[in-house]
Amino acid sequence: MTTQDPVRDSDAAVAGPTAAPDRDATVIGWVGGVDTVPHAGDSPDELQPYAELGLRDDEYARIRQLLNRRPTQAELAMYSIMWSEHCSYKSSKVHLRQFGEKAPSSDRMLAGIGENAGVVRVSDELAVTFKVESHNHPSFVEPHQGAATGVGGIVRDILAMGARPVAVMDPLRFGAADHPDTARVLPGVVAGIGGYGNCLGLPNIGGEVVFDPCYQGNPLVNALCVGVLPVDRLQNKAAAGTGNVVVLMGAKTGRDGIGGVSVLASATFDEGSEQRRPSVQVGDPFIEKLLIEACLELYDEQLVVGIQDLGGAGLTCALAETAAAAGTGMRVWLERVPLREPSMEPHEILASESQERMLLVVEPEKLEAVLQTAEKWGVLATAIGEVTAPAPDGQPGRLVITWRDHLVVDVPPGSLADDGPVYHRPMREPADLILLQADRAETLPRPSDPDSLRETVLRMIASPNLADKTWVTEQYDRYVLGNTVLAQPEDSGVIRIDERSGIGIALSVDGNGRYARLDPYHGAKLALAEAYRNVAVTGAKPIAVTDCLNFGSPEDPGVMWQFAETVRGIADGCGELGIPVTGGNVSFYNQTGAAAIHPTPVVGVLGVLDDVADRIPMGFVPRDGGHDQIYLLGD
Amino acid sequence: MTARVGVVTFPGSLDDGDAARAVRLAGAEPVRLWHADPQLHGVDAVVLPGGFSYGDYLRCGAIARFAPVMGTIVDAARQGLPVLGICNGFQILCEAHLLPGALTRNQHLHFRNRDQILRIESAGTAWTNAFQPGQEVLIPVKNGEGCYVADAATLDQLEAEGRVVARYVGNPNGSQRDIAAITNSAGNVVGIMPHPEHAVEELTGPSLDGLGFFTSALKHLVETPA
Amino acid sequence: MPRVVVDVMLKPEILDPQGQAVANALPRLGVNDVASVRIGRRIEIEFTGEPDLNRAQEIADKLLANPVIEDFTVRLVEDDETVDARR
Amino acid sequence: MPRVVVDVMLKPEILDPQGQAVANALPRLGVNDVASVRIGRRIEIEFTGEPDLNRAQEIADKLLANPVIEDFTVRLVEDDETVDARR
Ligand SMILES: Nc1ncnc2c1ncn2[C@@H]1O[C@H](COP(=O)(O)OP(=O)(O)O)[C@@H](O)[C@H]1O
Repeated sequence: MTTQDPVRDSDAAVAGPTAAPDRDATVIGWVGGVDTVPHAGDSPDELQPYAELGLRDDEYARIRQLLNRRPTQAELAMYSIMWSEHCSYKSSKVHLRQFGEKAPSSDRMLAGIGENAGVVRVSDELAVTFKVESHNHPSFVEPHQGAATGVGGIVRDILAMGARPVAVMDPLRFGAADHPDTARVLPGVVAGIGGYGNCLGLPNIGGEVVFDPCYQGNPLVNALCVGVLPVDRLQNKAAAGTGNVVVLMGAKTGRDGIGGVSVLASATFDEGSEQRRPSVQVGDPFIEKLLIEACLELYDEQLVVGIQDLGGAGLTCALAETAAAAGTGMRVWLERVPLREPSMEPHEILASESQERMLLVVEPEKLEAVLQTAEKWGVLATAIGEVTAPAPDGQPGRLVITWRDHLVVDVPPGSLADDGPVYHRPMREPADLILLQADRAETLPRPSDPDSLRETVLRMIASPNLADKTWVTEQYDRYVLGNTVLAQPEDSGVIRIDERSGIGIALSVDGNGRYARLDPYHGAKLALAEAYRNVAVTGAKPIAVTDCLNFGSPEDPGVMWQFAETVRGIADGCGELGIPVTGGNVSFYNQTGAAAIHPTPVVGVLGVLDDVADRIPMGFVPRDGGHDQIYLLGD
Repeated sequence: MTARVGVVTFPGSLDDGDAARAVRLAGAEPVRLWHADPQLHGVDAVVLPGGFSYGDYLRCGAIARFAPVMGTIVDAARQGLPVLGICNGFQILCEAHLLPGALTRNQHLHFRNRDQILRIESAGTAWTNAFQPGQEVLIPVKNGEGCYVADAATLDQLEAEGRVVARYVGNPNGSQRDIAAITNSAGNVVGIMPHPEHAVEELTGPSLDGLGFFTSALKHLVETPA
Repeated sequence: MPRVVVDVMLKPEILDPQGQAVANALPRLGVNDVASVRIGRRIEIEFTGEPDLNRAQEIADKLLANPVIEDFTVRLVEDDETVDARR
Repeated sequence: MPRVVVDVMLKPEILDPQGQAVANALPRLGVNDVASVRIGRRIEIEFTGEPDLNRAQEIADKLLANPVIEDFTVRLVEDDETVDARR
């Protein structure tokens, strides 16, 4: 197993060993005993398992200071989630700022970093949103479901911006091709990505399959989704408007991926405590498809004020972020959340990572229409709360959550969403780097006669990293939606996004962990340049960048240095090329014991074709029996 | 008057928009039909599109068969309404017993998407009269459960009655007797596993061969007295 | 509360590629004494009230099994015989 | 010859989209008294010689069930209890 942040992995759900769940958890046991705000006030000395939840001493102290009391169990769960590396970007924040600072100004950008996904304008009427995200650790634990829910998650990010998702891509990294565990992980991951994407009706237009022993215990499953929206349909997540209704739409909430917070149950209620173990999230692409159609209908009929997907941090994140974004407060009745398992406790409901859910903010007079649309598409929609006023002094409102009349949460939403810890982690160039760099390719023996040249060529084309990827790509639907112009094995995926005008977009994702290991700054720039070239050679004009930064533990100064260099490289490269980073994702703790993966920035570049019929495929097409000249550009 | 061809959307239909586009490119007017609405709104023919109706969780097409619109379609098909089931639509037609046999998990157990050569075996149906018997066409195939099976007697009967509409040239999934498409005995209901609606535009398909299926229906409608 | 279990298996004459794949993988695990493996579905139905075998039979017939390729059985199972209870 | 039957079901806390889809479809068939449907796999193993429960247990553990999300039981079943015999 991988060594992880004890509780929260950088990309969400941590699954644990098999366990006997208690199906019929004795409700009587805890209803009376549920940890409330008044009780927390009365019992300041109660011991809380904050360390097991991944919070440091000083972080816990800060929570107590913020609240002027100890947090309730539910609050503690929420802070531990929101202040995790995954949600708070506490180690990466200080570096990622460069993306904004060094970015060329772009009048195309309608939404940037900080939103669910970046949005760029491609014509007067149309905009495109795209983002790449990781689902690495869950895909190691349960390859099929881990990868499937990775696709599901990024699709909801795109949906939340107001866009119809129109294509996906999947940059993948596995351990050695001939390692027995790769035979478990790779087919599962590919079946999961295919199963989810195919069932959603999203063409897969490209990706990567790379093998390297450094990914043996830490395969990388990154997923990219791109969506299209009319410029005036852009949505945002702010829960604006006092009195508006907070609606949860989509699947029921179960104990999916509550991994981390399950310690709360065992720590407090040892009675009959077969521990509720973490459980794997299972995706239901059919529900997600219905969710997409329902949301698009809601947007078109202008029925929602704000919308946010439920991702890794579930309801906690969606409630905190929507309220914080608007500066409002929010009042939530937690028992209204439809549950798959009735015995769930408040902190479990708040932490659950059940898939295929969205949070909507709706004006009261439009609630009925929203519920009807949901019903038409056969998805659940439930009013679970309302937006409350900011404080009279103009200060933000509070997030107040009750559970069967017990007050279980009362916190400032911003303290969860925005005021998490920020670290300037120590950085140091890895000690072995000099040696690695000294071992130069120039010193390798060169094939010097026809036989050894032949042998080298054969060895190269037989290498898994250069071999044909059809076994993977044939499992993906590339035709659905009828707009795929170029896909595997082309350099970029190209799709038509508007049948009338013929506007198209090109997308490529690239990364090279071996380059980045040798020199993270230039390795990152090379990944960016490769994706940029791949887009440009189709005839498209590159306009925006997304990136997924896959690294080892940020607590390792060597890894942190690699990370900082990588970010600097991408930011500088974007500055030089004149295109902005519009969004992305950081995945830390991809590490087995002390051994981190190669630093692996995966960079996606988006380009526009004003007329997609002008795209240039990679095959040479002899025209009219003529003999075209072949030129090599560059050195 | 242009023919009106209905395209049904079930929850989980995915290629409904593509089927509608293909109908339009073939020169007819696509009419979107909704699974929960039993009315056919006066359409002259119906396409059941590809996708994963109801998630296709139990067996592909097993749940869609019970949609209100299907009751009407089954009755109309028995009266001669041209019906084309593509992929999931084919599966639904089998589950609804408008076509014999069943579509099962691909023998290699994988979803497979590739450009596939088919040989048209019967040009006598409402959906293939634009082709010549023996003609080879190139059309994408994409499915996880496209392996056609039926008992030997049924297969023999299909062969004897000329109801095998198309066969794979290079079987992608283990289908018995390389069957890619079949028809009912009247020739108005056709189920096909590959996707003609994905081969209707130079820009996006491997060929334009798919158009023939849709123009066939128009020709059939013109030639068949109402 | 007892449940109704519907077991659905492919008819013997229908090829079962999944079962075959498992059977083929067994020798690699050192298992050489398995003659055949067949994989079907097990469906557990819980009723709101008393379990209703006839009703279950009807559901199985209409929806859960495809008579062209599958056979099924319907039976009542006490709670302690179900999979969860055995853990 | 008796066979070994391995029943594999999703753990109760794991989402079962299949079962849910079927449960949601039932009212359309006029069935309103079903509380829940869970769908798993039934695997029938025939041995060349005497059925071997321990061996079957091992196969189930390694190959048939995914311990991260599934539970299983292994049992011996007489021939007349199997699905085909009931036809
Ligand atoms: N996991 C994947 N998903 C989808 N497409 C992929 C995947 N892996 C590779 N491809 C596609 O296969 C083609 C060949 O990939 P690759 O061998 O990596 O080519 P290159 O080295 O030119 O990027 C490309 O079109 C790429 O997008």
